[in-house]
Amino acid sequence: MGDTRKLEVIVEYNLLVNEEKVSVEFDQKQESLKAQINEKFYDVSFQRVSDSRLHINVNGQSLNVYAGGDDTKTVIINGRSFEVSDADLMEQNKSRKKSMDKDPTEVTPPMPAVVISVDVKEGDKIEKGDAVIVVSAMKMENTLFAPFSGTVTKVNTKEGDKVMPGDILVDIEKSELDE
Amino acid sequence: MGDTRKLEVIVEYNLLVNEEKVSVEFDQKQESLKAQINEKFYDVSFQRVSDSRLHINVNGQSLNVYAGGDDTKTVIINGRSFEVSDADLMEQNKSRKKSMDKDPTEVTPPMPAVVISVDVKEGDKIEKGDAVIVVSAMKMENTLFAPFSGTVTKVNTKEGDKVMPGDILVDIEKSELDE
Amino acid sequence: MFKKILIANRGEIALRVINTCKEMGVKTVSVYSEADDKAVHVLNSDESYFLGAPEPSESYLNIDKIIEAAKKTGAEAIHPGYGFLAENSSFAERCYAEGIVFIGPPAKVIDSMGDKITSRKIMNESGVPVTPGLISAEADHNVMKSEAEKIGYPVLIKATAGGGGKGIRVVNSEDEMEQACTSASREAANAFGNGEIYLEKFFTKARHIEFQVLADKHGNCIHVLERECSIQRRHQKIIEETPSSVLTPELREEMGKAAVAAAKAAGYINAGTVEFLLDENNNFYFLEMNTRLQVEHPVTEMVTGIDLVKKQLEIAWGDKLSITQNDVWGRGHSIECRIYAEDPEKDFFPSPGKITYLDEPKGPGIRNDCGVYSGFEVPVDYDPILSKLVVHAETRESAIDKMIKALEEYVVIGVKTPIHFLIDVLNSNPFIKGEVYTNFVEKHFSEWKPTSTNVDIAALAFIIDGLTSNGKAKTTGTVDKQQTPWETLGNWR
Amino acid sequence: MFKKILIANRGEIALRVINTCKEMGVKTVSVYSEADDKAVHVLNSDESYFLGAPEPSESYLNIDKIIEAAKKTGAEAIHPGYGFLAENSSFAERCYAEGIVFIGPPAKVIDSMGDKITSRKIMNESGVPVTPGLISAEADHNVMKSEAEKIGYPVLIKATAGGGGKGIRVVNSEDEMEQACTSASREAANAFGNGEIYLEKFFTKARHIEFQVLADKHGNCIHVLERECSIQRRHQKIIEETPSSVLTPELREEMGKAAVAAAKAAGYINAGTVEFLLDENNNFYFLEMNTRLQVEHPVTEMVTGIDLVKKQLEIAWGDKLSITQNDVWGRGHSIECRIYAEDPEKDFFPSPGKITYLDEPKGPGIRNDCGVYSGFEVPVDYDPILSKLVVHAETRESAIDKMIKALEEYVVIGVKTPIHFLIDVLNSNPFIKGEVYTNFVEKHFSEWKPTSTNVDIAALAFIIDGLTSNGKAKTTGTVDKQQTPWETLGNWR
Repeated sequence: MGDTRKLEVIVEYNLLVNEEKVSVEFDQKQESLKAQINEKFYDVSFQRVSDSRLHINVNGQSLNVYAGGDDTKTVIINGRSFEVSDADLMEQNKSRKKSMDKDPTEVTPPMPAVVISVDVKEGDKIEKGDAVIVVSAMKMENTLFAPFSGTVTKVNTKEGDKVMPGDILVDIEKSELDE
Repeated sequence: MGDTRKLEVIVEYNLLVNEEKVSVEFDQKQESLKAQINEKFYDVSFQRVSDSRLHINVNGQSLNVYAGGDDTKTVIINGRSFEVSDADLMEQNKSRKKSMDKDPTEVTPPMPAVVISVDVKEGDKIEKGDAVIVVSAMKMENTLFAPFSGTVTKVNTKEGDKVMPGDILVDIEKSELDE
Repeated sequence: MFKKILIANRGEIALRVINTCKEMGVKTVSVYSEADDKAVHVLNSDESYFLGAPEPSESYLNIDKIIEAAKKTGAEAIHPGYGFLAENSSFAERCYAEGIVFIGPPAKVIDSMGDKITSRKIMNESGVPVTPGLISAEADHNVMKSEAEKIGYPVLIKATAGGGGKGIRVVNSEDEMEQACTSASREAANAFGNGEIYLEKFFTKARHIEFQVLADKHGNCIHVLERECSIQRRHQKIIEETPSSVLTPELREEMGKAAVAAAKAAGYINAGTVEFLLDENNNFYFLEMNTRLQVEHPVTEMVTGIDLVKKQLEIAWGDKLSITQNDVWGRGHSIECRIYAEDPEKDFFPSPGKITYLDEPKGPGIRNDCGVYSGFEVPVDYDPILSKLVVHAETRESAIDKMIKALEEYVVIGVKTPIHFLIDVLNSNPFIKGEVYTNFVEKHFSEWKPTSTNVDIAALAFIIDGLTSNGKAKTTGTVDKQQTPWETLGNWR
Repeated sequence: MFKKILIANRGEIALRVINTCKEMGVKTVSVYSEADDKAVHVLNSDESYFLGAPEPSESYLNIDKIIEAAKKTGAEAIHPGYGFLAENSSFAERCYAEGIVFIGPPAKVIDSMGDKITSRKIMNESGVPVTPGLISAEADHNVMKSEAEKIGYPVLIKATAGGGGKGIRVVNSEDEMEQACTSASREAANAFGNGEIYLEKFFTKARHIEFQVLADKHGNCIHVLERECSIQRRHQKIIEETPSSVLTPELREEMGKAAVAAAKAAGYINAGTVEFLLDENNNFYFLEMNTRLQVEHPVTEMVTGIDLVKKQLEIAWGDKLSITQNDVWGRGHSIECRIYAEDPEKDFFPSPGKITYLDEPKGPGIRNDCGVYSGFEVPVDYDPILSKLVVHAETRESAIDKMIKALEEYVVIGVKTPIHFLIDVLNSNPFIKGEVYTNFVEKHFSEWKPTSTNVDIAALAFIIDGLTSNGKAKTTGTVDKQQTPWETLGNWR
């Protein structure tokens, strides 16, 4: 079995599977491939069944896998869902996203939602953790809190507005104390 | 209601629905149209649900219709299937097909099939109606008969062959008598 | 029988009603909001009527518009489904005033049962045991606190109106009381238009067991067995089953009789549900009565062979119940899992979006009451239920196996679902042993994370999907055998 | 229980077995031919094993290859489904010799029951009435003719082997005899590898009623009620139901006892079916015994709640039957329609091809045992069954309504199907009245043509599909509102 376990044309992928790093080395031959992940070897054959469905055979076991999405794909195997992306590709795009990732201090809804109540107005002084806005999605309420203490400089929304993740609903100027 | 029943921009289609001629005059406005077929008026609104599925509302009645195919489409409404084509378009293409349509005298299978037995050989004299070839599709036998009397000039198939509609399985030279 | 009815609801439950109507030869009228012009209920009814903007107040909660829709389309009756106007007595009243049959109980019954306080009183008087707690609504936090002191923490703050897990808070100690009352009251006001709340004992280890009842206009009332609905998250049921694994035939009979007594005491007509808490010592307490078709009604249909929607229509039409208590018996075991658009890793937070791919499980004994399809955009405006997956098998053990298989074959791409979580629950020892209490999720699954099996396979699938994606957009893709990794991979070395 | 079994079949029945195996925790091995590398049984089993070319002799009928597959994959048992090797005693024998469990009766029982002549003799001897006709195979047309003269025309020429409507011819008069014998014999030889034929009385107005039986290895044998299978075309069942509308409880008991007696006389083990003809005077005659799972087994499962495949595995494993005759009772009514790839306008001629679009009916009480999917190419090499649509409802009337609704929602594009025809049959007076005899299709539907309702709508749909086809290839199309007819129509004036 030794020889069959040597990969000939090696392609390497660094993937993120549910935030876990997975490095895959593999060698493709038409509708099959041999791969190595960490210390494990995989003999895989595959065929596409439809746009979202693949039928694969991994070390003799037959599996239906479903994949959808663009850069980050949702992969579903036996009812279990994985978010998979190409870590190297993500690395390249990271700089763009940095500003957002770095500063988790905005008042923005975690999902598309409707504004139920705005509990602050321009000029209000607020403490970190104060309730600022209540949004509702699919009938479930979610309170957005002040990420730091400061003064409300602008309210960008009103009751009944539909809002999206990334929308900054309230601008807050940090108070000196907090820094 | 008089006014609403006047079509403004009239487009006319001559269709074949299950071999029945249907002339449609209509006037489209975005996602709705008004149509006249014979003496009947139709107020129709519609939206596409998926590649093969439309949801239409005809004179207030809501219907799911499914359509697939290219020139001749299969249209399915409430479990009932219709073959629909554009009669004018078909007319244009007719000349091409004429030779085939005009001469329904070939030994060809009605559907993709496998040859079970060849009951004639080159040089055989045969009578109109003689069994010439037996084909089988999905385990059902179908005997192909001689379309006229004559002499077998060539057998183009053998037992076990997969054959398609249009394949001429046996060439027959018409006998003088028959003409 | 009615010639035409209107369904004042949307999604899976509207489709459920349409299905039975089609079989009965009853024409259906759907109503819909702007967000729902391609929703399943619109696509499958005989007619549909546009209500307005997505906001419930402009559409599914708008009584005037719905009555107008019924009048314009000539619908003789209205089926309210569950949620929205199903337990709104003004709506039932209005239907009556307009000469339209409301497929449900009389308005005054909705009122008395919808108000948890009134219903607690009625049950008390007719000898049905109720949970310890207040018998009147209370706005004063201090009264709440002293009552809680009396019966002991933890307690539940509950909206007197509504249901569906909204307007409910568990309070573990005095200092949590004030915020809980405020937030429960506001949520209730938003959801039901009524912010009144009260307090009752919170049982940390109890089962939620409910009985389906059917009552006609001629004084006949029967129960149609129980449902075990203890597995809840955020006070909303997610797994239901029947029969309950702890009900002996004697206890079933006793509780069934109590359920019928409760329905009779309430003057109930049509299909309803009497909810009980069953404590560890097999004492049961009346919790509330739901005056409508229940989300989880399919499990009852699976084991009894009775079409509950058909019964609703027959009762509303004025028919006598065609079955007696003796005709009701269960066969086998049925389980329902609710498939929501939600993220089980993030406290089941809703996850609206477009369903880009959907593959429903199929096979003998599998039923999926589904309100969405591939390509449907799940609106942000309504409850996030996608479907109810239901199985029926000879035994509880087989039903669990069948449900796990069905969940494993259920594919939803585009929104998050709790499918993975549900598989783990069904596979868990406490569930298999039937040790299901209302604190089940908190106790056994509060720290739930997806298992990491098949991570390698997921990585391989990602790669293979990329390698073969040229084949996409054909109905069935085929792999281009000419391709080499060099041509197809964007990121090799 | 077995850890792993092989399924020596394809399509819907292989998937049916896989479904039960998954629920039982039994691993499955599929076998497949070149034509089936994307067939449902391959996609859904735990492992699959390639057999060879599409021709059945190279694949699903190739005993050596199938045994090899079982050995290489470590399968302990083989489920044969129906058709192919299901009633091949050499195959059962070979399994036994190789130490593999054949999930079915012993080889000698297959032999005696598979040979219609031997089975007629056995039943005769054990007091089960058989149809008038020959008790031995006959190759001489003249003997056939004289026997036909004796019992009177019409008669049936029947292959002594096989089933499924193959190798059967009705002979109405002497001059048809010769061709009928030749063609029946050849068809039988091709289908079953045995061209022997015999003759029996053809009842022009009779019902085909069969009883499901279950027998374990410990001498226990029960029947699991009847199926009414009179609606046939080309001697193959297309609509089956249970219960039969003509069986009184007394007649059911009498025929059930005869079925059990027949199974016992045959030394039967596992699931089997005893077929009877029931004439107009309620006399019944043994027709044949099918020594395998029946195509129409789902209707029995729907009304009895019993998983017959599970029972087959349990019996093959050596378990005692877990139920007695008293545990068997039906609830409600179930109907099955077979959906073939065939053209009902052209004498049900097969219509292979690629399924370009498939939408299966769904809803409470609807089961579709389906062997195809959107994008699947239906092979020309095998039986043209696509799926078996099954419904279950409280009464026969409701079941008919449910089936009509389900058929109306069943969409298949790419191959012809009898869906339209089936709707018309279910809507017909003789069917509704239960006047179903084996000549039903000939008598009432021989001149069937599609109805012309909705022709105008079909024309409009054709036009609208063209107008909106720009929206295709998106998951949900939207209409481009900029378009005018001038831009989108190829043929206006």
